[in-house]
Amino acid sequence: MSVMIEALISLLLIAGGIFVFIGSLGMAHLRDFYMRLHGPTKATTLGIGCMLIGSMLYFWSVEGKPDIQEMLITLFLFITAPVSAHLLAKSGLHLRLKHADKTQGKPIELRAEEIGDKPVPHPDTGHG
Amino acid sequence: MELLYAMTTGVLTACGLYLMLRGRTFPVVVGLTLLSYAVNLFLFSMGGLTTDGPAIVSEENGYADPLPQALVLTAIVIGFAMTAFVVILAMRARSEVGNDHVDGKKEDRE
Amino acid sequence: MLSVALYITLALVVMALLMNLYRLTIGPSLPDRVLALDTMYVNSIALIVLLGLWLDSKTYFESALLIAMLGFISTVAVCKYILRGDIIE
Amino acid sequence: MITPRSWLPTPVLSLLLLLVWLLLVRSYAFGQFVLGGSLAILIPLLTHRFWDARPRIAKPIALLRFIFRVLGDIITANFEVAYLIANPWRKLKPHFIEYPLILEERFTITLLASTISLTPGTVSANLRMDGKSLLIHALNVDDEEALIEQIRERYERPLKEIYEC
Amino acid sequence: MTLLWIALLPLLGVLVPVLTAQRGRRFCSMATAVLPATALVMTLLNVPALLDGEQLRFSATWMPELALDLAFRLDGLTLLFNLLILGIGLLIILYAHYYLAKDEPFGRFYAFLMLFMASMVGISMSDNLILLWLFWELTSLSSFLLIGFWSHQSDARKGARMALTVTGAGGLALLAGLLLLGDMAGSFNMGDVLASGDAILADPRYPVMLVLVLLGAFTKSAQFPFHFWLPHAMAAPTPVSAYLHSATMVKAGIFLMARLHPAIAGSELWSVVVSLVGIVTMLYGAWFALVKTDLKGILAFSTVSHLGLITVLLGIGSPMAILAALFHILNHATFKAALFMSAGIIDHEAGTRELKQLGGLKKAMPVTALLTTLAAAAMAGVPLFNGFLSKEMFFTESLETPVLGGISWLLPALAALGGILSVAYSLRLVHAVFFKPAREAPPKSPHEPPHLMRLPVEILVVLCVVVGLFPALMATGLLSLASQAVIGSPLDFHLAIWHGVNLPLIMSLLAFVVGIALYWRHADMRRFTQQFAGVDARRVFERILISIGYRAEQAIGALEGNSLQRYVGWLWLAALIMGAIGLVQMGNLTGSAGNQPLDGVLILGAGMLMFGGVATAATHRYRLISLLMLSVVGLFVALTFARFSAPDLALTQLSVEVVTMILLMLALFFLPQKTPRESSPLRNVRDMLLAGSLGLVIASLNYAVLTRDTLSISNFFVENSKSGGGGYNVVNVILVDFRGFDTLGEITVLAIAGLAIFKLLNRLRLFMPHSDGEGRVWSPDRYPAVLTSISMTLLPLALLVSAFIFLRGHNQPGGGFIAGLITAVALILLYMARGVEWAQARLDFPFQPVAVIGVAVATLTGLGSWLFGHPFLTSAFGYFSLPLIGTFELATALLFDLGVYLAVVGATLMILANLGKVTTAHRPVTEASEKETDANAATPSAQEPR
Amino acid sequence: MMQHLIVFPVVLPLVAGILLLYQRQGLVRYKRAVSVVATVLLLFVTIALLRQADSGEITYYALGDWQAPFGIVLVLDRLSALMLLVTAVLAIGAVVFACAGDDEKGSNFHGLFQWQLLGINGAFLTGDLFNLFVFFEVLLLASYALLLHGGGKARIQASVHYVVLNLAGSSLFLIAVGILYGATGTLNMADMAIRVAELPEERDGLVTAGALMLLVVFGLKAAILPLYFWLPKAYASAPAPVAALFAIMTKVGIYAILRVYSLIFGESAGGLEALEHPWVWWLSLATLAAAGVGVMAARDLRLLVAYLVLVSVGTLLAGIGMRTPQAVSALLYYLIHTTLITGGLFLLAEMIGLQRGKAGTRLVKGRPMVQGAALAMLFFIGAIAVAGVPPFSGAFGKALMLNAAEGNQRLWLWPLLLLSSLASLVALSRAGSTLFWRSHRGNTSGTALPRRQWFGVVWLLSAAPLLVALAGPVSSYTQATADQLANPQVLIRTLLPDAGDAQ
Ligand code: NA
Ligand code: NA
Repeated sequence: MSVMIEALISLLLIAGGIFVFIGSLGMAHLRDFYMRLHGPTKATTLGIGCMLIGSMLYFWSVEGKPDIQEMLITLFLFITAPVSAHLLAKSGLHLRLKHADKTQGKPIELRAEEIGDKPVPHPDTGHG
Repeated sequence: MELLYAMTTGVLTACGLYLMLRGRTFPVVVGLTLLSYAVNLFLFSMGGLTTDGPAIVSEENGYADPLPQALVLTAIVIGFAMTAFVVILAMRARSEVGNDHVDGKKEDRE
Repeated sequence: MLSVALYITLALVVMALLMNLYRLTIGPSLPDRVLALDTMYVNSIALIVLLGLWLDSKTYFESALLIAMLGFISTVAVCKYILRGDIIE
Repeated sequence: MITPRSWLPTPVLSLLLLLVWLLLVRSYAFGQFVLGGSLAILIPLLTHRFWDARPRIAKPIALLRFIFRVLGDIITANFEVAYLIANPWRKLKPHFIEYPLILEERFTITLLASTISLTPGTVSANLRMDGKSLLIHALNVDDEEALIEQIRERYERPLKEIYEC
Repeated sequence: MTLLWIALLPLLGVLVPVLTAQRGRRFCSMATAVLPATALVMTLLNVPALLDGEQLRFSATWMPELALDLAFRLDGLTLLFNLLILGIGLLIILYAHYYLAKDEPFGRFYAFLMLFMASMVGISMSDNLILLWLFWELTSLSSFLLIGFWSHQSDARKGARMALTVTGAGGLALLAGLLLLGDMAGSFNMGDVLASGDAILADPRYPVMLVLVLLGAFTKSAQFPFHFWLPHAMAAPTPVSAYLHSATMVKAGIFLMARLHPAIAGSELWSVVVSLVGIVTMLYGAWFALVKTDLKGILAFSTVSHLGLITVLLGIGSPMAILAALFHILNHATFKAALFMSAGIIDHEAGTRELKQLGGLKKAMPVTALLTTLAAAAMAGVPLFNGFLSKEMFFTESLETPVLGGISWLLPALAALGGILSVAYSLRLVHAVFFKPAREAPPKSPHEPPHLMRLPVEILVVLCVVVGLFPALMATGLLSLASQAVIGSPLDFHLAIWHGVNLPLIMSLLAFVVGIALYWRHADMRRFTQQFAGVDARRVFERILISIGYRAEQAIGALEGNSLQRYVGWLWLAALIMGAIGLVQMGNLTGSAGNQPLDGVLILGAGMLMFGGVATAATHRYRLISLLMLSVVGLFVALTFARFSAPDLALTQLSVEVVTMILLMLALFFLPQKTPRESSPLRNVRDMLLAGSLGLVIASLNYAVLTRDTLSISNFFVENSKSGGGGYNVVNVILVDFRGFDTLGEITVLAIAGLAIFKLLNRLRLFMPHSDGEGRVWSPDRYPAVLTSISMTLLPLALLVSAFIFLRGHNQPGGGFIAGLITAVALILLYMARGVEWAQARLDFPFQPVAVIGVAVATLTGLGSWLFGHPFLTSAFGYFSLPLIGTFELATALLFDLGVYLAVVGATLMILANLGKVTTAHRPVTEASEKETDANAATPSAQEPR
Repeated sequence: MMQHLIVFPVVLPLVAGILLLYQRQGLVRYKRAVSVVATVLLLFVTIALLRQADSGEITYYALGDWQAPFGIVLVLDRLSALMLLVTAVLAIGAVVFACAGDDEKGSNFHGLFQWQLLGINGAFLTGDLFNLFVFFEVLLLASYALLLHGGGKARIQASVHYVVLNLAGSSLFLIAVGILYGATGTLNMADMAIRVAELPEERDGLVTAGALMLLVVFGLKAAILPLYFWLPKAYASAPAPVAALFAIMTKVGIYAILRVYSLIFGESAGGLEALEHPWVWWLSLATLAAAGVGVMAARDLRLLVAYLVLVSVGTLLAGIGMRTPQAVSALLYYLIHTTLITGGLFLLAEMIGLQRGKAGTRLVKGRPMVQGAALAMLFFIGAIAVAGVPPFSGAFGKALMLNAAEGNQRLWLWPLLLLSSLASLVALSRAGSTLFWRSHRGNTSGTALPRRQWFGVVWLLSAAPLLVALAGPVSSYTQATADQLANPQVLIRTLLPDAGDAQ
């Protein structure tokens, strides 16, 4: 394996690691749920993508034949990540999670009075 | 490493056992699932821990003991079937009895 | 060089996982925890990939693929649960 | 009469499946082509009943162009987001944005929503049930209108062009 | 062989009344009598041989393991008893023919009676201890049936149960005693046992054995303090009382003591216990006979008393005492049976047995009066009747035998007292019924019974008189044979009415005088007894039983407690103790194998797992959160498998984990979202301690195994995987080939789970919450559009991946199971994204056949090897070449794996889709019975779960 | 075909189950026919197997042609043949009884029934410890399903306890098997016996832990004292034919104890010999005591029969606890008797309950029965047999058990066994007199019971006299079985001819 390729792989790996880390960091320390959503959706996905490409290059160069299997996982992630983010955001809105005060724009989802239906007492509150 | 592994199975087992001693069906089911995870880990390790040797013939490294792996696979499947059954049994019991106490009673006696 | 990169990457991924765990534990809201779990799934793909590189083996590729697929489905299920209660309706 | 319509209802999908198969098996032996090919024909036959009428791709070239643009955006978006997250001194200006859609097909809307989620500082948070607008959460926005316009021009119109004409 | 027939004929006789009952009572009675009569004749035909000193034995092996032979003997004792049993039995049949009311099920009655007769004959003839016990218990059972014959009467039921309980308990003791006895004698053959008396007496276990055997004998023969059942057995029809409870069954205990006399009687313990019990019984019974006012009650207690008398004689144990005992057995049987039958006649004709309502019957029934008086005279021991003779012998023996050491004078005194009482009650019986005017009128106007009904009484009374007059002629032969059988050697004796004036005669006279006087002052005596609150034995007995039942209920309730938590606790405790024992036995927990080094990722994984586990437990009250934590554990278990070279396991664990999550969430929707805080802190601590300790034990065992070298057989699998199983993936080859049988069982389990869950879902009524745990109504967006679109895109991809995983399984990680789960999960995603109706319309085939076909494919693959002469599940594989495609492998294992795949898909969909379906709000039928559902299934619009 | 006979008891119900389960709907008559024919065939097969085993030769069947200890083998010796036959006989009674209508009270009865048989037969045949686990699971899951057949609150509630406890037991089973595998490196029981004999002493602790934990599992299935609590309610609430079939379920646990500890922890195991013995012995006695109390406490006929099952469990385990061939022989005789009779009694209880209308099987005054006389006779026979009173099989079994006890064992066993017999006698006489004698006066109502139900009961209860009539041959078979078990070397040498010298 040439040094160049090795360096490239190393770079991809470390870059991937950093993105993964930042994605999770964002999830860990941002102020509200909607902001936390951004990190994993984008940074983590790309980070994994980088690592997968690094791995692909590695095995390509070790085995000497093109092997782009890892692209499949990347493809998968790129298809699914936004959908899960979307559903999570939807869940957050459904639960009317508070957003940071500085957030601009008031979506109707978070305006309780406009939903219009009254909460129904849950059967399980009394247990049994 | 062996010590850490053993500690892990021990802790997981203990948590599963504890949950199975709860008085409501759902924690019991969760406990059962947790316990079966722990048991699978336990059974898996009975052939020793091999870091680099999946039991695929033609890879040069030493092989992990494939037999416990096969056993665990069977155990996982059976455990899944059992969990599925017991979960739905819990639902059924609740719908018949009206609460989810494992003994079908509302008040706790102790 | 590659092994150093591996170590660094592993360390980063481990830290990422710890942060996922942190968010999973403290929440505060349910979607937060689900998000943390989902991210944990994705991050563990990284672990698998790195393990493959470490052992110089592609045996674990399918595990990574499955994590990607199944992690998504379980997130969908939990979201559906939060939104609708009945996940298959 | 057996027509290509009946045994190959979705040629693009079949081609894609064959490709994925070859990716999976990591072998380009003829046997794998045969096997992958049969699966690529069989699976759409088995699953086409699960497919809603799907918009046809009117301009494949435009699609490719779109894909590359999005890929590029993803990368820049990530650097941007990474910077936003990692830099503790940066003040974020999060924003909920109502995005009125001009796309009509559900599938293309999904593509758009996904694209929005993957690209700079935005996550599509809720597709309204009427399918007419999309709620977007943005991490750091100065000008709401500009963002809407950017999404419209960069992603929505091309998608409309590719699929719906 | 004749012996066998004698024993078996009465047993066959049980069938006769059953078969002939339809043909009328007369026919039935006559037919029933045939077999016992034959047996009686056959017994008598053997007498000459017996007199010649022949050993009459029959033996056939029955159950060598129990030393049980079908062995019968006929000796003097047996002869005596057979004559009693069969002879009186025949009279009883005759009597019963008239006694039973028209509409009563006589066939059943005769059958029970014959059963009893057969078991009694069996006791008398058994030449094997176990065989004897078998017949012994049979008498208890038949007695139970006969006492309870009038089952509509509470008295009868309770009396029957009490008799069964007491005699049954005695029978159990007897079994133990006989087993010990046989053990001590080294044989269960009666002859051997009787011959090993010395060895038995010398055995340290002798006292235990004796007590056990005597318990059997005493309960059966109604000896104090086990006498109480007998009076209550009088609830039986009178033929039964006459036959069982005076003439024969109650003599079984006496018989046993006589039979085993040579083997077990030679000790002081025997003499003291038996004679003391006998004397107490004699007096106790006599006293109560005197104060009872029920005719049968009087007779019952007098029976108790006479049985006591015989027991005393056996306790004394001298040859002459035994002779006296045997003689009294005979005499008592004749006069008491006669008296019972008379009592029955009186009851039958007058409609009551109560002395208060009876009186002056002499006029209405003169013959019966005469017969009864004669029989009562025999009972009282009036000279010239048979009872006198044996009672004289009893007095003689009581004087001559120093059984009780220093207080030996007590025995004759008590014997005399017994005599006094028996005179008194006999007199009372006759006088009160026939001679004294009645105080109240009886319910029916009495008259003489049909002649044939009286015939048995007449015969017996004649016997009493004839034996009393000509004892030497009538009884010597029989008694010498019988006593020889008991004592072992011929006994020289002479039966005569007159022995001159001696002490026994004086005792007899004294008994008469005082006895008559006692009856004279009867009223005072009654007053005296009435001071003591009467104890009704039956009520006490019932109360004891009820209280035992109640206590038992409480005890079992306290033990079991209907608490799953407790049951599981016991299970864990048991496992803890067992595991700990192993650990304690282990010298050194750490074995010789080396410890592998740790690294950061391992620590992280272990930490995640432990944290996840603890968090799952800690958050269990918040169920969804607990589930998320469980999911972490599941994920990291999969990663652990991957880390330790088990890719197949990692894949399986991942897919199972997701399906489990979905399942748990489906269920959680219908369960409370939170667990109430209801366990006390103490309980929580206790549970934690228990769980923690067992966890520690498991961890220690795990560590102990991990630090020891493995000795596994697995090398074989690795070496033969390719050559023998045709696959590179050893785990998969084990699953589908080496241990394919396990896998077959495993998919069967999966299919059963699907079927079982279907059963659970049938007619399941669920409450659909309109809002979540916090009271928020559900989001109106059932099927988010984004999800809908993506699910369609993922399906073909998932199927492709699943095909890939399936096909490569034999050589690389994968296989049918994982592939099946992937398929199922992809389909479930459709259900989640599009809803049941939509998905069901497109997956329009039932899932059960899929699962079952899966099992079928695997089974057929296994069966296929039979065609080639190989055992079930033998695999075959081969390499084939096709132009252009090249060489490829085909293996039956793949077919087997296909079965696995189908079973998994079918079962998983059966589980998840059915559940989803059942829980869907707008499904049209909620409580449709399954039959309806099944009926609807033919129509395309059927809504049944699959 | 003859060489495949050993696998038939597994394959036959498996195939029958497949045929029956392929469609949930379908002709009732067809399903009944398939199920009954399969069960009758099973009976013939097991008779043939019994005759084969009675030659004294141990035969085995290597599945997939993989020899022990690597592959799974089915082992046919006298014990397994006997257990198979008892199962088949019991199954015929239960299945015919079910054909009277119980099978239609829910879905898939016959298929599940067959697969339950599959699990039971497999457990009796297998020579592999893990495969034993698998078959345990098959029979357990099938039993869960069958227990729920027909539904109802009581059944569900009893099921929750039964299922959760058994699932916990399954986890312990895996742990125990794991430990034994970790310590010995094998799963084949015969191989394990060899290895245990040769194992260095430092592994004794591990083997002990594994073996004793396994005992807990088997004890749970067999229903030994602190682990039996699931049994009474589960058995009492199960549908009659299922309860009847369950009569063999506790025996599976007893069989497993007998098999595993006689084979692996026999004489050759050195310091580990008979390590289960004190536990089994003392707990069996405690079980006997508790069961006796339960018998006295039961206020319902089904519950009473369930506790009688428990009495038999105590008795059988005591037989194992005595650990002599004579005791084993006695317990096997008793096992045949108790399985068939208690099975029959469960069926009979159902019939009685049907005729008593609202009173059901509760021991209270009820209406008189239309077919009271015949039912009473059957009850009488069954009760006598089960209480151990002559002239039926129970008496013989009990006498054998008592006789087999030696020395100090008698001191404990005799009083307990005799007292529990007495308790049974008292309870059964109370039950019988309440059910048949103490009825309300007045007209009988209700309809006659179907013939198939009569057949089922008579079929099973006829074991009571038959076992007496054939006491000689039966007990000589059980004696030979016990001797075979006492000499595991023969089995080991048959399965592992190469390793035979290792001893
Ligand atoms: Na994501
Ligand atoms: Na649903």
